[in-house]
Amino acid sequence: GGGSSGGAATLVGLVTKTDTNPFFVKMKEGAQQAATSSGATVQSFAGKQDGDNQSQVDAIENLIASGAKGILITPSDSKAIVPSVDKARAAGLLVIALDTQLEPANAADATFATDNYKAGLLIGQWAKAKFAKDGKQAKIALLDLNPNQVSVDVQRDQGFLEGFGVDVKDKNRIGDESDPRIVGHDVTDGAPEGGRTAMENLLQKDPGINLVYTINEPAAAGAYEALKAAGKEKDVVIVSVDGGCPGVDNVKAGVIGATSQQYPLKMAQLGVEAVSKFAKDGSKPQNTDTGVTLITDQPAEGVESKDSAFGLQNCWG
Amino acid sequence: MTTPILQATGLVKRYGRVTALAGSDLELLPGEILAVIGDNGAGKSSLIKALSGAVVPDEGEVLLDGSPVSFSTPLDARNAGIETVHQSLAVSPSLDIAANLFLGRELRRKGVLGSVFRMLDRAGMREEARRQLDALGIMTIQNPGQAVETLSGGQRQAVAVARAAAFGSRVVIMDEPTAALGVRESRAVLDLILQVRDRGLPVILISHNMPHVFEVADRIHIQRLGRRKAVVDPKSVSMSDAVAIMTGAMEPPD
Amino acid sequence: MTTPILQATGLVKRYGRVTALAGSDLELLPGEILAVIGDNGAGKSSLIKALSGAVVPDEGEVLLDGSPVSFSTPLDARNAGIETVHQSLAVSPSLDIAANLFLGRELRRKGVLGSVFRMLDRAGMREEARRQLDALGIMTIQNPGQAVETLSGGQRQAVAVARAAAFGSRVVIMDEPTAALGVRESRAVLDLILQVRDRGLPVILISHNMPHVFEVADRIHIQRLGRRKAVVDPKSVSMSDAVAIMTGAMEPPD
Amino acid sequence: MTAVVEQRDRSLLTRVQHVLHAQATIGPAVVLLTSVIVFALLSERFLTPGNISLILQQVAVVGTLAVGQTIVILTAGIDLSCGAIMVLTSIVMAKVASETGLPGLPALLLGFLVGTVCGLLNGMLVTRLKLPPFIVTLGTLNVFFALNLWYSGSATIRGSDMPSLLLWTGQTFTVGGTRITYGSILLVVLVAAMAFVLKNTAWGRHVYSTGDDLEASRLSGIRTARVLLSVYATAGLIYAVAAWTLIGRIASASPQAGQTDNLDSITAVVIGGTSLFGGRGAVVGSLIGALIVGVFRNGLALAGVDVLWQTMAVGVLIIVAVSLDQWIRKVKA
Amino acid sequence: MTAVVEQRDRSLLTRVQHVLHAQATIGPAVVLLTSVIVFALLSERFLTPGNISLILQQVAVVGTLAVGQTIVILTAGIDLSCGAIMVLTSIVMAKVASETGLPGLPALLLGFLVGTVCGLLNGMLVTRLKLPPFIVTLGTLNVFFALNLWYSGSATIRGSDMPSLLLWTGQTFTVGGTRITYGSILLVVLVAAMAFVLKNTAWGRHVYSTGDDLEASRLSGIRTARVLLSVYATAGLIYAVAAWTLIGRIASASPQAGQTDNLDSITAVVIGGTSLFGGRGAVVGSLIGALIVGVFRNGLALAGVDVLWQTMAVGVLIIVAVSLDQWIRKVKA
Ligand SMILES: Nc1ncnc2c1ncn2[C@@H]1O[C@H](COP(=O)(O)OP(=O)(O)OP(=O)(O)O)[C@@H](O)[C@H]1O
Ligand SMILES: Nc1ncnc2c1ncn2[C@@H]1O[C@H](COP(=O)(O)OP(=O)(O)OP(=O)(O)O)[C@@H](O)[C@H]1O
Ligand SMILES: OC[C@H]1O[C@](O)(CO)[C@@H](O)[C@@H]1O
Ligand SMILES: [Mg+2]
Ligand SMILES: [Mg+2]
Repeated sequence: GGGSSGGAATLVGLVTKTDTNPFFVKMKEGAQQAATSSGATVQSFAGKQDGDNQSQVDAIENLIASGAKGILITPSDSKAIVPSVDKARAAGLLVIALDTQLEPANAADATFATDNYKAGLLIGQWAKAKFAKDGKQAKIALLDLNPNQVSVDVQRDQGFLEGFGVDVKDKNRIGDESDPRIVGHDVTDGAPEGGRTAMENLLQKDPGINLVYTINEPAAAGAYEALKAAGKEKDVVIVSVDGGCPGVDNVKAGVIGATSQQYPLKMAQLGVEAVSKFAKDGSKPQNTDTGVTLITDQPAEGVESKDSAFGLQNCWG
Repeated sequence: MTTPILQATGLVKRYGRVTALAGSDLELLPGEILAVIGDNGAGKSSLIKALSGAVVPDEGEVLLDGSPVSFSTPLDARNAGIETVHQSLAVSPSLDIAANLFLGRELRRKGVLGSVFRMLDRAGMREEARRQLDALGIMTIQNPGQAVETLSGGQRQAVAVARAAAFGSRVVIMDEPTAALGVRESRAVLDLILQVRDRGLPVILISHNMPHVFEVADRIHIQRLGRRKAVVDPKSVSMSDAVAIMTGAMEPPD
Repeated sequence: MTTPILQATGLVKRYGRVTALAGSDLELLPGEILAVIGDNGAGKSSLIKALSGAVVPDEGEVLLDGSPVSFSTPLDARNAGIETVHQSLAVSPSLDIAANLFLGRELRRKGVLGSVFRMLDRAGMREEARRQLDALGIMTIQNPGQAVETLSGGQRQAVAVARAAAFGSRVVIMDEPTAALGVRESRAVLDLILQVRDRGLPVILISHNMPHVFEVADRIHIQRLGRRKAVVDPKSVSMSDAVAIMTGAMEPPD
Repeated sequence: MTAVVEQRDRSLLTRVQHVLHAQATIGPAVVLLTSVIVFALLSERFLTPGNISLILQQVAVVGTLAVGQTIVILTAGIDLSCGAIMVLTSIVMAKVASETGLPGLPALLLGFLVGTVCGLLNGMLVTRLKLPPFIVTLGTLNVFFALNLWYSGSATIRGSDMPSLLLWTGQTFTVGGTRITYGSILLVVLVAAMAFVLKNTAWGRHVYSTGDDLEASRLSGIRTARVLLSVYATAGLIYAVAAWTLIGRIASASPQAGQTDNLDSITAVVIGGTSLFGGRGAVVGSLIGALIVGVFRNGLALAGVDVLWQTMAVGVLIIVAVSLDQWIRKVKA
Repeated sequence: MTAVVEQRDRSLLTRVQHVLHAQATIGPAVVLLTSVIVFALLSERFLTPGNISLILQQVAVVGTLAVGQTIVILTAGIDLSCGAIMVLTSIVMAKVASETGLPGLPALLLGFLVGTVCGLLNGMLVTRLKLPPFIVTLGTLNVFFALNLWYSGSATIRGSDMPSLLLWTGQTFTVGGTRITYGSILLVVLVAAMAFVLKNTAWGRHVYSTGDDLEASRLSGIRTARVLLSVYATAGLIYAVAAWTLIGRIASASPQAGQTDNLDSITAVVIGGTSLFGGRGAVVGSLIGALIVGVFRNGLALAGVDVLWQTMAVGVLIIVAVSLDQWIRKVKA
């Protein structure tokens, strides 16, 4: 880092949910790369765990104090962070939400993210087609993020269910469905440990589970271990979101049925470039959908997808 | 016969399977020094704990000036004018001497500072502490603002004794106040006990030191196996007889 | 003159601003009971702590059988055959009596169980403890498997004393071993001290109890203000003179 | 009692130690001052009024919690549930106001009540069941956190749905061009008031004495159970004040907040020189302790140091600051 | 010493209390048994071999940590850094093996070494600086966590990149149709070995005695500093074993794992009847304590109870279990 001398390099702040999810590690890399080419400096911060809002608040303030020109943030609590974002914008900083929308979305100057609803929808549609083809009755477990109803969590979960043809009732709320095919929801903190325990708990509730939705690939990896320990890994279809290299490997190995690939590097690169541009001429960027691709080796009728070979070429981390 | 100022009848106190007091009586007459002697574990401390509210007896009655009282906390006993020096000195090491002397009965400032802001009268307490310590002549403490933890064991003992002597208005109880003290320091405490008695205040003194007991006691209560075995007159019973009764080697004269 | 078995010269020990030992000497002759007396805070405990490795003196020298030793832990002193009963009883309340007796020198099982698995010989230690306690005749403890925390203060004292007496091979040191004890229990400890001496082991006894000191001591070391003020013979000096020297009221005879 | 042999110290180090010893909170104060100077040299942005005000804002929540934590620790207790009480009360204040339309003041007072009751529960478990405070609060931490999730339905409540009084602590006023939040002021006032009470009232003395030696205090006629109850209840009330500051700070009430604040508040107290064994310490020290951590985090961030090294620095800081403090205290008066 | 007046107890309750008192870990065992019976009645799926094996798997990591935590707490210490040591060592094992291609065994041993060194560092700070263990480990917790972030580059290492030995603890074998992980077996073996050592060796006795009264033990000729050092180092080694179990459990090494495991391991120890004041307790109790928590979480989940209420239940459990245990202990032999 640096950015102590006024005027030289443009200081860009990157505030991620955690320090440890490969997805955010990749973001940091992307930001760093873009910074080197556009002559900016990146300073990054992270919460202590997914859901840690306070550390992000402190990070924003410290960045304002450091004289940053803009902040790229993946909000841990998409609602609670808004007032701090307002503060940053009022201080003249450009704030771009990466990966996860703020609530309301227009609280940020722009959002560079996956269309998370679509990411969910794709895996839902794929699963629906697969189960229809196999003629199986689904018993669904949903491994969500945390109890906080964060935008990314709600969008993916509800997208998946709608894709699968479940009546989601309130589209802004996880868990208010009454479809008998749903065995239950549990939270994972988007991490392997949480994924495993949540999977174990839901399996206890109903050992007949055969379709598992996971908020992200770290959670999916944990869920898979639980299934394996229970000897059920062969009978269950896992779908996920992320498309990181390990995840795509898992698709290839048949561990994950399908995953919606995201592009974190792109989010961060675009973010840094946008801040650099803003620092030069004051122009503000537009919202950007960084794209999502369904990766599976078992393509389904009517759902556009690419295979794991494509996935591996485009994966991160 | 004069009514005892403090009287206990049939006190019972059990700790789990151990019965520390098995129906113990006690009588303290006005203006006397009553020594309590007995083997280790005879229930001496348990007895005076029951009298001073430190423990609540399982059975039995305590009478103060002839009327039944029931102390559920040490504060109750203290409010009734009974001051106690416990075997395990009850002082607060990190507080200073004056604070310890006034612990639980702090003086407040005059006026609104005291009544509204509840401010302590630190200067007043120090001065008063200084006065008390001087009056008792028990030791030459340089500075009542000194923390008790910086005092030697003997000096701490002295603070505890001074507190009891200064505030006792009905009864002063001392549980082995000289056990850890040197010859000179023990002497000072014995003198203090006599001084307190001379002020008209009765004293209960627990001690294993027979010469001390026989020197100052007006009567000797002999505790054995959780009961009062006998009360003897030090002028008419010899030291060795008292010890023999205490250890069960001899039956008390009747 | 015989070489002292244990000797200290010019010991200095400071605690922050306080000088507990200001150049203290000590000499313990073979087979004798040396009493150490002095006011509270005179530095008696500090002196024997320096001799037993409990504290490391800032200056001065300790000689065992004429050769200099330097104990940096209590274990060093113990390994040299010096056993100590400290004023603050060094027992482990949650362990049983046998475990306390053998603390730090546990017996191991015979064979591989002991050498490879390092298993304790619990039965052996209990039996040995039973034997030691019986031999000392100091008390009738029902069961060496009883936790020390269930014993009365006096009984704990006895365990500590028994340990020192049982394991001391060169010197036994006792810091106020009877302070908390009743008449009978004190008697037993005094008898034990004499018994240890009769086994040929020299004893250092710290006590505030002058009758006890004059009864058992062969020589009396008088400590004052962190220094050895005098060593007197209890047969030729009176109790009151010893106290006078101790308190500074009288200069020692030379 | 033999007079004690005094002696003049020769070494400079020992002399420094003595000077420092005279004033209890001087150890932490020295650490704070040193770190401020170092960071000021590292970055010219550090000592600007804006940044100072920022640090004050950032420590406001943990600092306020630390005031309550201090009195608990002074009684030889510890409160692992402080963060959970704070979050629960913040949710109660915010949700009651936003859903039932209760005006700000009663909502605030209700929150204060809830905090006090939570603290009282801790105190009752400590005094009645005679359980170690660590265990009691380890238990109630889970209970309060679960209540919070249940009552909030896990949903964040936005500032825009609340009466403005609840957000007042986040409002700023300007002094000499520097914006200061009312929350920071609240903290300073609270510290001053608590320091006054601890030092100048019988209650304060009894808090110290109870922590110093519970049984001795009881035998001296102090109603120790009552002292402990009042301490835990007061701490609960203070955590509710922290909840108010928290709402103002993030302009919302989030059921997920405050999860690391338990250890953070203990860290502040400990760096501030209060002994975990009770009976020794001062609330001003805890404020300084919170400021030290805040200064480090902020200063390192300004110097462009990664969060990772900030975490490391806090760890080292705890050990160094407490060692230093212990070294200073080693001199017996 | 006056003989003590004994008396026969009349009340049934007191008699029950006495029977329970005879065996130290019987309090926790009763709680465990009761909860197992209740949950078995609530759900017929609870007592199936598969579910029992699952509970064992779920408690394996925290249970292993609790073994190390127990010996630390027996010395009147506490270890807040256990989770951080575990994560750091898991990263070291996994990263060294996946990046340098070091085979499984040396990688594992290297991890054990790192864990031991971390523990040793704690022990040295506790014995040399004479700081309270709470403060030391509060500090090192941050240090180890930062080291972990730094060394891992914050990246998760996947199981497929590791030698299979590191994943062995997650492998299962089948006994009578039930799958059991080697990690669970490792835990049981570890508990048995530690229980043996604590009970039957001089070292074990010195651990108890040091925790009971440090100064008394030192004066009795125990090298207390050495005992403490060995305890913290052994605990560090055990946390490294927990790291192995953790890798097997999540089939990866994640730098963000184990963040709540500090308090969870303390919870297990405390529910298991070991006193936070040191000197009293047993490692078998801690295993039972971990199982109690596991049984509750699993049983409530089976009964379809929300996580929220599971959290609440754990809170209540801590307080009830420890109270019960204290009530049983109140009878003096
Ligand atoms: N808090 C307690 N818990 C359990 N047992 C106790 C407790 N207090 C006293 N006892 C037991 O009660 C009996 C009487 O004890 P007490 O302290 O009254 O004796 P004492 O006559 O004062 O002895 P000493 O001369 O040693 O002070 C002893 O057996 C003692 O162990
Ligand atoms: N650990 C310590 N820290 C500070 N001061 C100490 C310490 N130990 C002893 N002192 C001081 O050193 C001096 C000598 O103490 P010491 O215990 O040796 O006296 P003593 O002769 O054994 O007294 P007593 O008869 O009361 O046992 C006293 O002023 C005491 O307060
Ligand atoms: O925990 C949820 C987070 O995890 C990710 O899927 C990356 O693994 C992010 O896109 C999302 O914000
Ligand atoms: Mg007694
Ligand atoms: Mg002494």
